[in-house]
Amino acid sequence: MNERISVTIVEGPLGPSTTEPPANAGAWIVFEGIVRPYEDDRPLAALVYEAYEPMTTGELRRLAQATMMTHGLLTIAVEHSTGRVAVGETSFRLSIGALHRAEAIEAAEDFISAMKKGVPIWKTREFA
Amino acid sequence: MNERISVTIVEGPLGPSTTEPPANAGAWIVFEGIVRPYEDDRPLAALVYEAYEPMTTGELRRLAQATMMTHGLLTIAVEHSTGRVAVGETSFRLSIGALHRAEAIEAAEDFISAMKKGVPIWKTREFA
Amino acid sequence: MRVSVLLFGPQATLAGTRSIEVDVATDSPTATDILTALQEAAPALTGSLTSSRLAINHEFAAHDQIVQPGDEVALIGMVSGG
Amino acid sequence: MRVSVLLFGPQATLAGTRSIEVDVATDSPTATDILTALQEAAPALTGSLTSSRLAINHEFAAHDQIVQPGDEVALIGMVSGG
Repeated sequence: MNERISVTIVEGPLGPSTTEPPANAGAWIVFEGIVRPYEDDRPLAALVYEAYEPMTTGELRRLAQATMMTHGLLTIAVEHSTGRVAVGETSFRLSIGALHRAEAIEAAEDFISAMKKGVPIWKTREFA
Repeated sequence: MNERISVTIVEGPLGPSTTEPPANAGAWIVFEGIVRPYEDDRPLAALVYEAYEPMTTGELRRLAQATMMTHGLLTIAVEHSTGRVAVGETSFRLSIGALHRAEAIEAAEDFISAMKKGVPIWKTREFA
Repeated sequence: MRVSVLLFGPQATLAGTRSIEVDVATDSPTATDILTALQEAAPALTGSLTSSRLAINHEFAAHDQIVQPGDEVALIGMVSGG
Repeated sequence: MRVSVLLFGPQATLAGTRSIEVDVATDSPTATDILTALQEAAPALTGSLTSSRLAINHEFAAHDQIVQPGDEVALIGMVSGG
């Protein structure tokens, strides 16, 4: 198991970030996805996320590993909710440590974009 | 004064982040620049930053405003150190709130890239 | 052979079920055979199948991968993480 | 006219001073006139001047902007924030 990669699936909303930048990092980026109060102009109450474990964790880890290799990252930590996450709460967090800014930011975009296309996680809207 | 934009110059290293995502945000990104232990393979003790106030704050604010307009951000907060920042400490933090991921990440890259080219801040290396 | 395919998210909603049985004319169906059979078994899924992949035992399957009896088969499509 | 130009960071190090006096042949020099005069006054800066801008009273100056007596003039180049 590679300690530089961590993947956590959490029931309900994510708590505050507890990850720390690694020793040699020059760049540290924390991206959070938050449930917005509106979708298509309709007021939302919550999003309900569904995972397919252990495949979801497996695919997130595989993607984290590929992203780390491609961009030469130092660390990558992924946290994602399952179940109900209310408006204003955090459902996703990606924390990346890298030597330089450029690769950290590109890696964040690449990871999230690939996750949204291919990782088995689904959401259902719960309107207010 | 626009409360959605904040610019702070801090003497010495930055403390922990205290900014919070705005009410409607779907994406929240916090980028931190940390002083690396090596530059060009030589062990570093610290970076010493120099600003030219009030121009530095003025240019950071102007850049924040332009970045917010270009990318349609909700909020943008910039924190930058002056003076000595030791290895492992944080010298720069950019916090962006946006409706969606794409504009938040692009805005972070654009802001930092432009800052490094044009904002009057200088650093001097203090080798170990 | 009869294969049970797990459905999730919007595809479960579209099909009105979280698990669908498909009949295939062979005893060693490939992932592609299952996807083709799904089109007939659940026409509501047709539009989303081209952007979906089959997982066999929690791993994405190659097109020509054979489904064995007892395998856990799932349709992975219309994902929306983040 | 004699104009004092503030230097910072690596350019202050290169020139060996944090403020340099330049003499210009006119009483209403432009920002470009000052940059040209800096090349002669501090040859060590030559390589970095093309990527530098002049600030007048804490605002970046246009090339043809006139420096008035009493203005605070600064050379902004080789910046390295972040």
